[in-house]
Amino acid sequence: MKEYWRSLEDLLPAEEAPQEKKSSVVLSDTDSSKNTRRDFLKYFGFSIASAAVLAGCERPVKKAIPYLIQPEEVKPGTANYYASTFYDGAEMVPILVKVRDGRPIKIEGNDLCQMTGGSASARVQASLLNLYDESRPAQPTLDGNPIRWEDVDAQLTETLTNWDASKEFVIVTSSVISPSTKKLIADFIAKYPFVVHETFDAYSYSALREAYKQGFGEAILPSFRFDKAKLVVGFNADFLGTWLQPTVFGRQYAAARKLTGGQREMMRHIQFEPIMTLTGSNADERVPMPAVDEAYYLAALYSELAQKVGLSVPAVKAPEAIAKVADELAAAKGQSLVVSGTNNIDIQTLVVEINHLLQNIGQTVLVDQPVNLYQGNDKAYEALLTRMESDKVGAVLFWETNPVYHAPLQGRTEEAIKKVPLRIAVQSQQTETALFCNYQLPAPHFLERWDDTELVKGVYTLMQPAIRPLFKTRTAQENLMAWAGFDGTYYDYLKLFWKENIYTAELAKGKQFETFWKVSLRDGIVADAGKASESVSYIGADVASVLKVNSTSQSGNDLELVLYQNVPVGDGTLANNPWLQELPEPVSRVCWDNYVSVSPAFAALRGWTQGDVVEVNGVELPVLVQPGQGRNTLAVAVGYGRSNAGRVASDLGQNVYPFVTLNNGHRSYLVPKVEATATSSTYELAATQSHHSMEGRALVRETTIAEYLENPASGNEMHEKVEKLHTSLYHEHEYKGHHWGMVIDLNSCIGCNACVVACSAENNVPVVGRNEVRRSHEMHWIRLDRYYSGDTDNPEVVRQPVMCQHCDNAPCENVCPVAATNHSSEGINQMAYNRCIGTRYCNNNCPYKVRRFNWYDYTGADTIPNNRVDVAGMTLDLKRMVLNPDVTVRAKGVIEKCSMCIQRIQDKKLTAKKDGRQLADGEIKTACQQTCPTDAITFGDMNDPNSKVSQLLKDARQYGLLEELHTLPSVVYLSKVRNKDKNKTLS
Amino acid sequence: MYVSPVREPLISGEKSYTKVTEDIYAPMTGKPGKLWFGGLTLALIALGFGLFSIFITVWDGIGTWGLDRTIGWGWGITNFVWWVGIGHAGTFISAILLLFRQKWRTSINRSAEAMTIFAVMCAGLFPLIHMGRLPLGFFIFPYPNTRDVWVNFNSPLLWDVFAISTYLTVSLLFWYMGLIPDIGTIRDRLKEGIKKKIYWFLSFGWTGSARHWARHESMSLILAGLAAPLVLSVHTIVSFDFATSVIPGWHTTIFPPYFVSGAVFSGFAMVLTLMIITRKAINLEDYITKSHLESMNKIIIATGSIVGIAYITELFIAWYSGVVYEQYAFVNRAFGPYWWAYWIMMTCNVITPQLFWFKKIRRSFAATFVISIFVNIGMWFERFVIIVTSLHRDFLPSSWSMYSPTWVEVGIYIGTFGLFFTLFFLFIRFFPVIAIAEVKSVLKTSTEKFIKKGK
Amino acid sequence: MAEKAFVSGYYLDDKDLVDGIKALQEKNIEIADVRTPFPVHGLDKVLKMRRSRLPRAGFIAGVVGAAIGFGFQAWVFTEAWPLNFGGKPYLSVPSFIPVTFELTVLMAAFALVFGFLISSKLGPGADTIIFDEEVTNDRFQILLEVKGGNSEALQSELQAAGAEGVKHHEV
Amino acid sequence: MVETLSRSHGKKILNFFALFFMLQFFAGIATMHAKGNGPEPDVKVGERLFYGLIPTGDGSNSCVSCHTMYSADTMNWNPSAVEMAKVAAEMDLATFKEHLLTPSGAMREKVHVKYQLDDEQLFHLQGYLKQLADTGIEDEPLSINKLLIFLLFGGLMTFALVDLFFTKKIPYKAIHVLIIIFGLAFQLKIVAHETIDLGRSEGYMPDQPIKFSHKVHAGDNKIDCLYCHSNADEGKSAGLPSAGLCMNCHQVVRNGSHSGQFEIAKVVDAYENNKDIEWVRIHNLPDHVFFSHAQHVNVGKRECQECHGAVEEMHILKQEHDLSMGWCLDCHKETNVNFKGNDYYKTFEALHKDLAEGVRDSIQAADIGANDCMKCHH
Repeated sequence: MKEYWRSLEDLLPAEEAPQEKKSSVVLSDTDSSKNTRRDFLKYFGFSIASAAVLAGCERPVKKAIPYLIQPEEVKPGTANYYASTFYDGAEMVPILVKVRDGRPIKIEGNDLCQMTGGSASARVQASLLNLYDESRPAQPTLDGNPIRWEDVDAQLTETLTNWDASKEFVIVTSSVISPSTKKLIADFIAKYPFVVHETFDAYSYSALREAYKQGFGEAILPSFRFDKAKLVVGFNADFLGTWLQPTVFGRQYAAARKLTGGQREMMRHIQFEPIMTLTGSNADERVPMPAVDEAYYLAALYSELAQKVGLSVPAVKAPEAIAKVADELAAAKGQSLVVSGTNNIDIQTLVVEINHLLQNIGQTVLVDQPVNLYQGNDKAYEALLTRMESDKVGAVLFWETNPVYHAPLQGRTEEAIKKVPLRIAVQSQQTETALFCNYQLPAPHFLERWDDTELVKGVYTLMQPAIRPLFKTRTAQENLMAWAGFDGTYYDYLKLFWKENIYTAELAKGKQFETFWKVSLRDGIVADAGKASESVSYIGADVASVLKVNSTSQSGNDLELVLYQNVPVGDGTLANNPWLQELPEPVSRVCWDNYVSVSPAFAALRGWTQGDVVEVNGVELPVLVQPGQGRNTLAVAVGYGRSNAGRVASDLGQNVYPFVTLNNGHRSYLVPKVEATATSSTYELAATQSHHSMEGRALVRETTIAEYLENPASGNEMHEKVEKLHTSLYHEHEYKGHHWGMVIDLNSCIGCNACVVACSAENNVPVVGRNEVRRSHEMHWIRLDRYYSGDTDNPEVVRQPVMCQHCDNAPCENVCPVAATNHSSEGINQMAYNRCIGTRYCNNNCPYKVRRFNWYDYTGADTIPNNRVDVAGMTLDLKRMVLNPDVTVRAKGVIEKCSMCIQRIQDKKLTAKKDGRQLADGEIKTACQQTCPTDAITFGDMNDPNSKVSQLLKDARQYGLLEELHTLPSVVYLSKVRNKDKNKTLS
Repeated sequence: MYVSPVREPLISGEKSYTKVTEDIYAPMTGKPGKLWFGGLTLALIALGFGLFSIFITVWDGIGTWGLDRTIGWGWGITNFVWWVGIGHAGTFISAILLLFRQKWRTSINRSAEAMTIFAVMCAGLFPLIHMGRLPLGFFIFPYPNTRDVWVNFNSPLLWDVFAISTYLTVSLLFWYMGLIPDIGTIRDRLKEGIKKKIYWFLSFGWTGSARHWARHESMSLILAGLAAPLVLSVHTIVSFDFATSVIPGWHTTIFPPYFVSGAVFSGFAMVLTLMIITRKAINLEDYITKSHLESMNKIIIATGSIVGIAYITELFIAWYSGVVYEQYAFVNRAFGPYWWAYWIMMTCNVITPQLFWFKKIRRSFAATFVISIFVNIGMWFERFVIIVTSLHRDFLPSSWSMYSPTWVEVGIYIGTFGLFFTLFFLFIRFFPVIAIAEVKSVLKTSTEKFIKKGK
Repeated sequence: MAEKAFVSGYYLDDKDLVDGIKALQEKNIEIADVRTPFPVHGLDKVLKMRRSRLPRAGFIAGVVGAAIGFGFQAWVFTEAWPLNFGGKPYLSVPSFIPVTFELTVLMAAFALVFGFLISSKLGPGADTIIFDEEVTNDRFQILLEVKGGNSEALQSELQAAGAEGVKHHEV
Repeated sequence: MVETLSRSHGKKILNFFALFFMLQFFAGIATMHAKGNGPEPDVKVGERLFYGLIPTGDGSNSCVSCHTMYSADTMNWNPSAVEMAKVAAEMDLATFKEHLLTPSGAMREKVHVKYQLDDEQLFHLQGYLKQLADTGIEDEPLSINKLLIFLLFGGLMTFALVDLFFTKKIPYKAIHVLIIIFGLAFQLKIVAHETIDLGRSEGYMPDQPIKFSHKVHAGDNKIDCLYCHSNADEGKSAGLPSAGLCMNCHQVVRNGSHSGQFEIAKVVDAYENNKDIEWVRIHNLPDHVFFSHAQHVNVGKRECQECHGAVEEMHILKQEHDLSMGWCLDCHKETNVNFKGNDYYKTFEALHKDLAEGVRDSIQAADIGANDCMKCHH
């Protein structure tokens, strides 16, 4: 740590170096009047710096440097958790930040949040690594030259004071969900009336809001309740992966489909989509649909449903599947939900009207609880561009927004920006837009600053810093305050705002504000039921004209191109993140690149195979053959091809945002007609899975709901057979205390990959980079196997999280010559890294192939110099700050694998011992379990008959993976159930 | 001793004891030829390349090899098993054939044993360098330490450590004890000088005393008795590396006999390859004759047929077991992405040796030379097939992957050839290639014409 | 001053040698040593050599090796640190067999080889005396110790017993 | 091993020479530099004064006899030469004179009163001290005994071998054999010890920046260990007390019973001027070992002394045990668990049954998995 601070100081220009230079470890605060509660974080306490390695083999002298004044909350070596909020302009999730010795080392969901229940998506957790990103802007610059904050303030204050009122000063933000920031912007506008606030979302949902404006008079985004639905029909909406609030929806979705705890009913999910999304792969029935026909399909559906209720609407001839779905939907009135993810006003209007027809409004679509996300309006954005083009804008400030990358609109954005005389970028990460800006003002990472949010009316969360800013950064709010001449810090402003606007008598429950504030800060979340609902009423849109326009199929022989967000990278905002880039896309299982996915039939027609590079409207991309994709559909993920995002994101894939055009004023992520031609080159994609069939093996066992209700063990008949056959010469070992076990409900798992990032963060799993993944050297301790079955044009998909199964008869343990892996008295398959000599025999003999070998020095733990393989800067001192000090950083040449988060087990056991009580069931949560949005993973003591694990083990659906080998795995799966019936199939 | 009159002589030409001494001593005298120097240089270059590859492996990591998360062993262990297999011929010839009193072993046992030792040295290299943390390799020895940690005696790899090191030690002892009288012979042919001193030192002061001979014979016999099961145990234990595992294609009870016969098969082939060249190069045609060739080829037919039956048995058992994983593993071998390796193995190991049923072929040096090389290629592929094709597609299709070696792995393999031939070239230059005393002891009964010197 | 003196006579054939020995033995002449280029079968009987004790040494060493091998493994897994490997019992006897076997063979082999070297007083730098360098080539040599200056007599006896050449040696 | 030994010592020797030449060089520069600016102190004279080679007054001790150059293995309470030199280097000559000749503090008064130094001598002396403050002391002297012994045995064995096979001067082979066996055994022993010592540091007692005595604090003044190392009860590490905690007492206590004001002043200085105190860590475990004090102190109710030795009797803290893994395991095998006193252990029903039925009378830590690998190696 000591070295780290030094190197940072070296990075900064001399006059900006922290004044605490002399005291490198204990950073003292010289201005006590500005003390904040988080100030202790600057005390980098009890840092043990290893210094002065002596000659030869002699032991280095290690220094131990205590605090000068020890803050009372800090116990060396004990982690603190602080409640905060993740918000990157798209998803918002209340979080807990785990801080060890002053360093945030993990993000977990805040379990006080009703919507997420303590879960967090992969991106939310991975955003931690952006904090330690060496590419972050660290220094304010003016036209590329470093400048001091005081000068920035002086110059801009002067500019603002002497402003020509005929021109606008535009602030472009992403959707502001912070009430206090909103007020601050309003205050700023009050001070400088020529200031205009515009909202720009990286990925646009503006058609959705406009559809509600047409239908309900207000451009709202309603709350969706998948858990209240019995039938969900999705149209091109990846609501489990990327659409709106995937973490929340994933949780609702799984809750409605679980069959544990006595639940016998299961939501049915039908998905119409042109490409195979994560959501579609989870659907009970999935119908490939040409993207250009989505409006036609919905028009047909509307028409069918309208006719059923006796409305007279223009008839639209429905495809067979739509007619059947209409019947099902009609039968589930008020308990169904139709959603579409397409940013098209016709489509969204139809969806609103269909939900209205189905009486879902108020049931599964809560228009009275609008969500404040995605407030951007593409029409307003276009209007802004027009004003910029016509020289009406004198200055533009991009507040954590990147329109040059996200909405280039055929270069229009870029040209418009160039016409604005003064351009300012406030950014916590490098952006393409900043390249066009005069002032580039670095902003802190969200873990370094204060803020609040109001996602749904009356639900407030706080964002609080978990570390002192690593660089000389300042929040956008503080910039505005400085330029407007407001007193105090943004923290003061925020607190005052809360005192005046949020602190109410009901919420206070008799507490003083300070107490209320502290409690809110501790919990991170405050729900004010009094403010919860808003009333809007149905006014109805002009459906007839929409139906008329879309009454026929548009699909022909033309190739269409669908631009979509994939699960790891999303809209590309967090692209400069090694954890996310290394995360395999859940459907294709490819990482580190985007690609053009094509249907098997089309690939066969053109003679393309995976890795052939093709040119799609001038962009060269490798091909990935994707079963289940529409016949004439091509698809490419957005979020890649960043030209100015930092070291990791550069040179990854191609940027396809330039294909985005405005359609009816909304950004359209569909190109109806493209040309695709083969090139002579090939490109190897980094795929973590190359074989996609289960080969008829009983790995993922599944059944249908009807069969399940008849016989809970259906699909899992093999389990009983195998159990009967098991005999052993040896007695089983007795586990006298705990016997840890894990149950994974395959019916709940949606394959969102959040567990993979949680595991990587918790266990210091190395990032290996694209080339190493190509060589199948990826290191993830948990992986989500995905298998296709059936028709290649529309296969069924199953997936299975696989980590070390902690077999009681573990084949790996027998073969290690040096006893580096053996079984603990608590049933854990232990791996002593420091004993391992790296024969890889255990890995060979592992039937589950869950052991990972450190092929190279990925983490800088090796003693041999100059041999690191580190494409993502993970061995930099800065990024190493993310390492969990409770887990050994593995050296080159050793095997590693899932330890069932032994450090968490040990920690909770110690707590129980200190309290002199028995360990409670559910007290220990593994990292993967903790973050799982669907609660698919349960961990506990199999020796405790009352534990949840023991209860689940009685489920007839339970089986061990490859149980016929008699490895006695401690990880047990519950078979998957599909809500599918012979009488009900769509095709 | 009674010798069947129908047996043809093992040694051709008119030989006396002195002639034997002279013939075998001849290659060690004078300046070595260009061929020898050229061969040694080539071998040293190969060795150097191998050492460089090993350096790269240790410095940069096993990542320089073509292995991955699914395939933990590739060329490294393939080469290990192959070399160990080759290292079976020598001790098999000296020990088991000694026990069976096969006289034809006398002409070939010395060089075969030397070959055994060199091959085992090459083999022993691989388990070491395939470790991710070679500097900590000493962990595999059960030595007392302040950690109180011992080793895992359940691990076949640990058994390997004991088996290979015991085998190397015992083979070395056996070989050297056999060499002592012959070193004595060489020593006595040398004129006074440093060379003579060195050979004196190496000969352990051998005098040829009848008492010594008696003890020597008794020791050799018991050592042979010990070495015979040892030979069988070594490849049995190597086969345990695979047989005790759970991987389909490895988890097979017939592995021990199948591996041992495979080992003898490949070992004999290698001996033949080398001997056919050596006898020509250093004029030992009289001592290594067609009848030797035929005897060895007969063993090749026998062991080759055992191997062939084992292959077929494997297929049958896989089908008969009804286990999908087993069945798939064998279908995948024959028709999966590595089908070519399987069919190379089948052709070279099962079909080619059957040609030895023809007397003409089994008595032809040229044909034997070609076939012996085929057998060695085939046996290498057998190990490759067992290791790589079993691993690359095991239980979970999600983890299936493909393997191809990198230049580093190839380099190490070439390096072991360098090591092997460097040692072999040094051996033929400094030690008698044929067991002089043993040949003399059978000279009367096995020679075309025995002449007594002086009379 | 020589400490000892020997008379040697050589033959060119092992049969002649055996005959010669028999002839000498009939005359009760003590034969000090017989040296041959290769082991001559039947010589041990003719010379009435004691049966070698090497097999016994080898056997004992083998038994000791087996005991150490098995005992050590059992001690490590049950006493020193019992560890659970793959659900096997601590004392998993089948697993111990290979190492036990290898140690048995190793110890026995060592005992045999070193037994042989020690009992024959052979070894690196052993100071044995070579009377005739042709012994390792084609001569079968009989050595008679000269006790009390009767060298000439012994030489003639040897010649009488068919030796091709006779020589006197002093050490 | 021979190689490593010789290499590390070779390096040391090199370092020694490098340091020596650098010293000369800097001294040269200093001299040249000083020549331009009036009188410059004669460092040699200063050094002689310091070592008492030039009389400093009747019955006075040489400076170095109290302010030693090398660390001692028993506590020398006086400031070391370098520490003192650093203080002296900051002073002007008058202050230096006052400090030296008319000192405050009981101990100094008693000793320094005998000094009779004139201004010129003081000037030279301070000059020397300034130089000492700049350069510090060179590395501790080389210790090559073990290497010599090792090589000696190597030579002996080589001789024995040569004689055994070639020269044959010694008539009895047993002597050769004995020499070789003995030599080999001894060499092995040295190698083994050195190798084990690579990771162990039993008996480690480095100099600390402040002459803090655990005997004075924990022994004489009976301060509870947990008063300063309070985290031992709660967390993984025992924690070092912050300077602020020291000041709880040392706000008042400014005069040490042995060291006078000098050492305590360092704490006060650190506290008041925001300076780190860089203690040298004594008890080190490798990075792959996770040890929890709370488990042992709070739950296991172990006395600190069981692992750290009789700290309350140590002026200079010393690592008492080797902290090897074997040492941990052995203790786990022998240490009884407070099985009935802590409800956590109710989980171990089978063992409780054994206790109740008298099958066994106590449960040791190892019985409930204390020796599982992953208890310490996560």
